[in-house]
Amino acid sequence: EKVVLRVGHFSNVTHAQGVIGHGLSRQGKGWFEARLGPNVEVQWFVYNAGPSATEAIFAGSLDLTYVGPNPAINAHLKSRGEEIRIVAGACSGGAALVVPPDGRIKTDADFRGKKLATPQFGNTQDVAARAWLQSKGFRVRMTGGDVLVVPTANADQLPLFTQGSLDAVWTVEPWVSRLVLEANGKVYLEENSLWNQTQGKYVTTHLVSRVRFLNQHPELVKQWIAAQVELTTWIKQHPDEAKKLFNDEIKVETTKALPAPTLNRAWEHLTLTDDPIRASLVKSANDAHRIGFLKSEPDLSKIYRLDLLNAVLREKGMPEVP
Amino acid sequence: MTTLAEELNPVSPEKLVVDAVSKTFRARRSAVPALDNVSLTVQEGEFVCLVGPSGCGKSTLLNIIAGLEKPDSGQVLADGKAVTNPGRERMMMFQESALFPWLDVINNVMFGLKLKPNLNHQERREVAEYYLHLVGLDKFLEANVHELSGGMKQRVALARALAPNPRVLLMDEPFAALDALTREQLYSDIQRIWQERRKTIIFVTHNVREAACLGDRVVVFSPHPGRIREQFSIPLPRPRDINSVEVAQYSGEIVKALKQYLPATPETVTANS
Amino acid sequence: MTTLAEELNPVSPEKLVVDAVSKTFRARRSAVPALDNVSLTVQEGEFVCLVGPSGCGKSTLLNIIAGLEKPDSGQVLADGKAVTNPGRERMMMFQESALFPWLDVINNVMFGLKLKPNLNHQERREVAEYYLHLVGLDKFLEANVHELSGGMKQRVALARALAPNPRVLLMDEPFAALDALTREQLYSDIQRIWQERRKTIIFVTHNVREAACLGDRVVVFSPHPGRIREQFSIPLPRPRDINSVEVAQYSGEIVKALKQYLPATPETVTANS
Amino acid sequence: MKRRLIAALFFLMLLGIWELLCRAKIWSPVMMPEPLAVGEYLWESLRDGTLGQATLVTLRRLLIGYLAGVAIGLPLGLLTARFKTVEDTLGVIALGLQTLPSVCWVPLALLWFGQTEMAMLFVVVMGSVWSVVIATDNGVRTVPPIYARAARTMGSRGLHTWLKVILPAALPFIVSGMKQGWAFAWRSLMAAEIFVTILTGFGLGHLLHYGRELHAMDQIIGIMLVIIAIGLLADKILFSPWEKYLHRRWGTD
Amino acid sequence: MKRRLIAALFFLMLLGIWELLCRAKIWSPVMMPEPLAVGEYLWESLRDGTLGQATLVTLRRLLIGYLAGVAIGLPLGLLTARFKTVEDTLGVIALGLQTLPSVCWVPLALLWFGQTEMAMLFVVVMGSVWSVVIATDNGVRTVPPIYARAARTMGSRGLHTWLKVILPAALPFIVSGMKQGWAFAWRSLMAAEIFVTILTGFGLGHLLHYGRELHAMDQIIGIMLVIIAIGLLADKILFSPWEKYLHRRWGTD
Ligand SMILES: Nc1ncnc2c1ncn2[C@@H]1O[C@H](COP(=O)(O)OP(=O)(O)OP(=O)(O)O)[C@@H](O)[C@H]1O
Ligand SMILES: Nc1ncnc2c1ncn2[C@@H]1O[C@H](COP(=O)(O)OP(=O)(O)OP(=O)(O)O)[C@@H](O)[C@H]1O
Ligand SMILES: [Mg+2]
Ligand SMILES: [Mg+2]
Repeated sequence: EKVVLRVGHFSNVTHAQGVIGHGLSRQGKGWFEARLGPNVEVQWFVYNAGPSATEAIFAGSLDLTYVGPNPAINAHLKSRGEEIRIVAGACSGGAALVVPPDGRIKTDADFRGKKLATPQFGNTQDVAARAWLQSKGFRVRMTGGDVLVVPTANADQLPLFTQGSLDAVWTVEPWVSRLVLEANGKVYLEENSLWNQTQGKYVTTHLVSRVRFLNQHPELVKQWIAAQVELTTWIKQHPDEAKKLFNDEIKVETTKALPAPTLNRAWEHLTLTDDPIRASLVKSANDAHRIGFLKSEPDLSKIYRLDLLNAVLREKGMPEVP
Repeated sequence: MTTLAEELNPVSPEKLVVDAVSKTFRARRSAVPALDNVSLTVQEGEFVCLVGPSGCGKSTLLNIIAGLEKPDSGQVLADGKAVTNPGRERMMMFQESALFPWLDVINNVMFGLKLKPNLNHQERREVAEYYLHLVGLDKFLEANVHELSGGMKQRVALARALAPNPRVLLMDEPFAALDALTREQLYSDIQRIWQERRKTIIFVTHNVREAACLGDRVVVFSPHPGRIREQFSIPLPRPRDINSVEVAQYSGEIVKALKQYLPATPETVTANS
Repeated sequence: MTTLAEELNPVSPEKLVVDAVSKTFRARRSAVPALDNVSLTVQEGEFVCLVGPSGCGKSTLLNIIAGLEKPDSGQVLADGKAVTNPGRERMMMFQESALFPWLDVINNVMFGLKLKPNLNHQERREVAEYYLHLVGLDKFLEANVHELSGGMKQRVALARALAPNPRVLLMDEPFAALDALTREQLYSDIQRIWQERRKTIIFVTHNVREAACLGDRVVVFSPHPGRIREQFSIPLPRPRDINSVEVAQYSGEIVKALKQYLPATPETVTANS
Repeated sequence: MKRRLIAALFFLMLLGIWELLCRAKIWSPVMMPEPLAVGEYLWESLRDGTLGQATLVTLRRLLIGYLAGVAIGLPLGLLTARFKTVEDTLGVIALGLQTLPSVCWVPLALLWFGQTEMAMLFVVVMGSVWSVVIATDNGVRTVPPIYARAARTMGSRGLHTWLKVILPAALPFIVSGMKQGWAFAWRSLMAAEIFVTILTGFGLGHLLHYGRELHAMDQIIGIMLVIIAIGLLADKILFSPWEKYLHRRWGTD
Repeated sequence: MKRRLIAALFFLMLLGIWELLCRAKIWSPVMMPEPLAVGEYLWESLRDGTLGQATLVTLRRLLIGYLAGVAIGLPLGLLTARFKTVEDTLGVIALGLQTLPSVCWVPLALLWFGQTEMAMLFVVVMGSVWSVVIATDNGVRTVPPIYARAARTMGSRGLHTWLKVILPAALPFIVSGMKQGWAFAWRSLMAAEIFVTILTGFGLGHLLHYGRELHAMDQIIGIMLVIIAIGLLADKILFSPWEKYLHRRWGTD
């Protein structure tokens, strides 16, 4: 009997493994399918935001998904640790704070009274932006404060930024590249400069699994992780082929491919990695708590289940993750 | 199975007995004594009119006879059996026509027939057509209720009440809302139909002249609480004309009797309105 | 400035002349000749009744006199001046009361007064109260329209028509929708008010007995097209009782005349409904 | 005839001015498409099937959800009218939820059902059901009691009275409640479709949304025209016949 | 008294069962919050001002947009009722746009006005104006002509007749149209707020949306309760007095 494996991802460079995997399935050359065997049917679903994906996990209509750290934390804590587990990393880096070229923001102090856009309320960049603003001495509330943080969908950010309605945008690739290349934005701050304790690395995308599915099919999840590790390696070795595969699939999913310069710049600012970079997640969670997104001290003791990943890495002779 | 012929035929003798019926309406604070120890016997085929001022319990008594309400004490016997529920043997007609606006004329008349077993659709329709012919509305079988005049509506209501062939017809001021001319036509219609179909009729009215014109017997009520005070026999030949001198004489007598019992509110009952 | 005293006083003599008025209603396909060469002279203070079957153009003539409609040919003179527009000197009363449901009784009566210059609010209110007293409704100044009975509504409408002190009152079957009892009270009211306030009244009705009871003169119309056929003088003393033998005699005469002109449809005009 | 002509002329002139303003670049194409572009878009998307399929998806959601809403709302309304206890409990809830824009259920529906068809149906049901409940309740309460009494004397009892007397007598109210429910359901479905991706099918709302994302003004205006057309047709097909029937029977209007 | 008691008991029981189901983990906290958590959320957000401010933002948008809608709709409705040419042109447009869910204007509004207050106002105006136009038109047409004739014989002319006779006579229709316009405006504003970030202020819809983003069920349910309360209050404050006045005057109901 066939097992159906339902997998989610976004149409986004930070989800490159998912996008490329989906594209290969679509072309009938399934990377994952080949490694999971004939008894597994992979169904791909495309989401445009973390909460929708975690909702689908809650509703039991999704088994594995690529998702950013804060939606994962949120979902884990709101379900009291009972619904999801992080089983692997996928991507690191790529976030930056971009300001308009007109010089309205030169120093940190210039942010007072300005509008800073983030992609989504409570998502990774939103938390990072608020935490950074607080560290600079600004008072930031959920819906107000010294700097107005306005969660704005990525697609809206670009025109608003171009019109000058936004004074700064904290977002992630490929949008950083688009802001820089299409709207002459200036990178005010690369987020990796804030991550000294992890050598500039911080998690952008995870692979997350539904707990019940994980308990029923641990072997299947392990096979998926193994396939992903191989895919990550392949992508790193064949960047040009990977970019083409990626862009073809993006065109199918969104009707528009990314312009080559944007894709190239974005690709450079990201690191695909299977390491979930645990230390950075803990800090993100603590930031979220400090800002007020999480009411209680986050308890992440159960969020990881990395034994499968480490087993895969061991088998392949690669270094295990903490 | 009843045949169509039987259905349209006169029925076996029968009578109504109202036996020491009392009824008080209790609201949160107040109690209105509507009927106090009312007894009345109606012969098979008799036409009895109840007159009395507003609020003397005429409608209440009619509802109790119909089985729509229960008396506090006493009982109503129809054919010797106690009345506890409404039934097809005793049909009621109301002041407003109570026709169903979502049905056309013929379906209104057929409503009660459809609840009668042992008749097929064709027979029901024939019965309905017969009664609509009886009230002179052959041409309006498919008309909508709102297209009828007030008098035509009450004619349809009469046909609807007659159609299930009840033994008793209870009529609660059926002509009160009509104009004088229409009313006069209906007086002769109802007399004709009563003679043709031999129904027992209890007819409630405010209008003493109407009562004298229609009834074999006129029963006079007084209010607070509702009591029967006097009864008049009207031995005039039929059909009677409401404008005739004899009817006027009887009605004069009845008005005189009525006025005895209600010195304070003479305008509630008029000899001729 | 008019003073309150002047406002309530009788006015100078005046008369109405309808001079060879014709009117045809043209629809897309058809043309209905409503009035054909109608001439009529009304003296100051006269009470003229127009009777005739439905559709003979009575309402049309009244509307033309009021200035609400224009004749095709001919003209109407009021005080020798041609009538082209409605005006306060000629008030109209309709079969339905046409009272404004969004205003209470006194404000309905004050509606026309508010359009009269030279009166302050206090004076307007006094005038309105005076006329509401005249029609016997002192107690209902603040009542809503829907709380009134049909007869009370027409009384308010009468007060509203009288309040701006018009010289001519045009009444289009004002009592047709009322019951007989209420109507009889209004007959005596209107006669009393007519005598007190000396208006010129043109009164349209179906009811010949009503016309004979109220009018100094009764004008008989025939339809298709509307024409004046005969005129009757009613020289009876006032107040007249509609049930009196004299009125009945005159009305009998008029009905006879009417029947001449409409052999086909006798039911449209009744001597006493 | 003459009136029609004037109206037709007016609309033609409107189109002309619009086209002119676009041609003269007074209206930028990102703010307003040319009328011809709208026509072209509609034609294209009709031909390649996008439009037809999206319309089908949307209408299926709407119809199923709406019928479910009516099927649930009618008996509930009868219950609230019949039993005081139901009136005091369910009736109160219905009154409250009736004022809640049903689009507010979207976040909950997504959490409960995920981005599935069920979520959409739930929102549509929530949009229609309360209007139907309240209208039915209201309609039944306004039925003159004399109808039921007349029916009782003719031998009608219990369920027969409800089905053959109370329900038809309340019909004018029920139909107008159903119409309101339809309007609310249609509005909330559009809202949900415009803003939420449903994995099981793209409806008209999604096309509208993508029109915005792509700054394709021709698509936005084109889809809005389609939505208007559907609204007008729904009225003509679903409610006009009922209303005409009721008007004729009851003699209202 | 007894009825109230039963109803109160029912609602308490409902809360009790809800709490129990949550405690017993039969309902997962990501699907349904505990009732106490909802209370806590409401209390907290009241205290820190989030709730108050969001309510103010939403209500300001709604009121300004709605009043503008009525102010535009009323005269337009009078015009369509008065002039055949306006009826054949503007009237037709109004009928079409009335069936268009006003949330469909959101994409256009965002493109035209950006994510600003104006976009929200535009959507709210579009939600309310057509209902008012159509109800006014309809109301004016149903005014019995005898009112205007009676007024004319009393010396009323032109504008005076319109203001003092036609308008008040049409009031029952206009008020019910205004009520419908309010319902549509309220619904479309909520839809727009839930799904679109407006740079100039966070409304209740945004809080609802963020509740979903954070999987904060307590916030979702809490805000829904607030929205219901506002809906009920608006009805009580804005429309009930009018309707009562009309019923008393006209003697309807
Ligand atoms: N359902 C009721 N609840 C309370 N009181 C009632 C009810 N029905 C009737 N009454 C009261 O009982 C008394 C008798 O009422 P009933 O309707 O029988 O009088 P009626 O003689 O028919 O009067 P009318 O001639 O006005 O119809 C009245 O005082 C009335 O107020
Ligand atoms: N506005 C109109 N358009 C077309 N025809 C009209 C109009 N008003 C009246 N008519 C026609 O003109 C004729 C006279 O109408 P009018 O209302 O004056 O009669 P009437 O004597 O007042 O009748 P009734 O006693 O029924 O009120 C009728 O045939 C009527 O159909
Ligand atoms: Mg009675
Ligand atoms: Mg007339």
